[in-house]
Amino acid sequence: MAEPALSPRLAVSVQEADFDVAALQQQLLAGAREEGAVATFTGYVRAAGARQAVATMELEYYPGMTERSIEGILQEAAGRWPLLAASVVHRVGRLRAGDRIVWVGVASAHRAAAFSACEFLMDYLKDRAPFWKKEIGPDGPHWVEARSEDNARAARWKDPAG
Amino acid sequence: MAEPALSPRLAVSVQEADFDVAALQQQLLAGAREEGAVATFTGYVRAAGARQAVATMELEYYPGMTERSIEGILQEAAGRWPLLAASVVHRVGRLRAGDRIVWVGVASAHRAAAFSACEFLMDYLKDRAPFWKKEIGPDGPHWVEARSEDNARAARWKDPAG
Amino acid sequence: MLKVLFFARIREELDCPGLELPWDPAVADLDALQKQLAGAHGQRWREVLGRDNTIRAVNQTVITGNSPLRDGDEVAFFPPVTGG
Amino acid sequence: MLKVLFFARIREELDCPGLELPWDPAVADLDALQKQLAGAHGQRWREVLGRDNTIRAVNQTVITGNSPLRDGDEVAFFPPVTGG
Repeated sequence: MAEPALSPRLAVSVQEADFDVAALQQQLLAGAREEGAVATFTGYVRAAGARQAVATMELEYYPGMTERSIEGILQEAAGRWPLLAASVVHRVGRLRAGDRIVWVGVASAHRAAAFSACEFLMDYLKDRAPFWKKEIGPDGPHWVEARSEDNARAARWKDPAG
Repeated sequence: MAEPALSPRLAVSVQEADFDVAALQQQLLAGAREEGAVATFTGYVRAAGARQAVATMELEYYPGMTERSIEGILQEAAGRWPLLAASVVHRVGRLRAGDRIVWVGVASAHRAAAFSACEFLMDYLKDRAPFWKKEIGPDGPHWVEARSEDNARAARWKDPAG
Repeated sequence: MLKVLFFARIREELDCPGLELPWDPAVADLDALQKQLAGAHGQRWREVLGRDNTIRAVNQTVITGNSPLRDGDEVAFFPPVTGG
Repeated sequence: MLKVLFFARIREELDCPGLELPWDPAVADLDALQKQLAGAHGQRWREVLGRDNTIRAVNQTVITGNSPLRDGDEVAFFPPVTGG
């Protein structure tokens, strides 16, 4: 729930509350004079889950470690691309189909850097960040299994040419 | 200025008025039930122009052809990736450093498709859409020359493997 | 009749957003039209319309190379586009 | 003292979010701790903590393989992460 201390332009929030994409984009740009490009990603809870139609889901995290893990991902992105600001907001707790669940925003003077860093952050969030998803549908609750596809997408970035 | 008739989930607007990223994202999602992923790009007028510090710029377009060109780009994107909705808003007229100038939003069930289509649309907007930029700074006005970098970025997508 | 439009730097340098020309069967393709426009309005038009990188569109579609024209066409001349 | 945490399916199956163990020099690495936990709480714990795909973290860093433990460490056991 806390906003860990980072370089001023990198921010993480893991929270139960919903978020406002316009306010987040405004915060991302606050104090900026050079931005040419902002790429964002918003993830929504799907109605079709891994196994069944999903009415609600529960997202669990590891308080402390989850934020640290996302900080590490942000710092890695800032080392790879010329970023001006990058921010991750991830919701936890009980969520319903159609709810916003994750937002990633990246500001850079270069649009290619903004896109690449935003996609990189999402791939790593899906693959490495400690979140666990339990889907609750007509057949009852079940924990979602890790998908090999997410691991493959994150692995792309390990190639220095990525 | 018009919103041309397209498939219901593809939209183009070329306008002088500023736009609201939250409202645009809401419109992109209107009526959608399957979205897992929304990727957006917002471009801002830079303070540093191609040649000089820029206080304002004038963006000219070809009414009719510009919208048709963007419609073609959107339809090409919809043919390449499984998109649920895609929208382009581009401002024209007099703009100041820091102003929003372009917004692209893409909704898809798949985040990789959303990212790829959004970046593809931006690359094509920069390379092919009929807009001309005149920067107005301390040294007076000058028309911006086409950059070979933009052509190279758009050309990437011509490879079917792109 | 041909509707002719100029954009951006070309519009500014010619100080002309466009003009309408009566249909002339002797000016029935893009190259002929550009030559006719360049020759009929003095030195400035000759220079501006003589540039290599001028892009031409017929009925709002960019044409590479020459193309026949028909009565009623909309023809535009503009510099390379520079995005937003 | 070791602080032990369980998350997600493991937490649910053990019906236990975590526990604190007094420091025992005989349980001074991850493998020894997992074996001790699996053996001391009946069949259910043996099954759940015997799974191959259990991920282990020490002081909020994921550890691949075994790792020594020190008095005061925080150790977590959790299944593969599944993102948002």
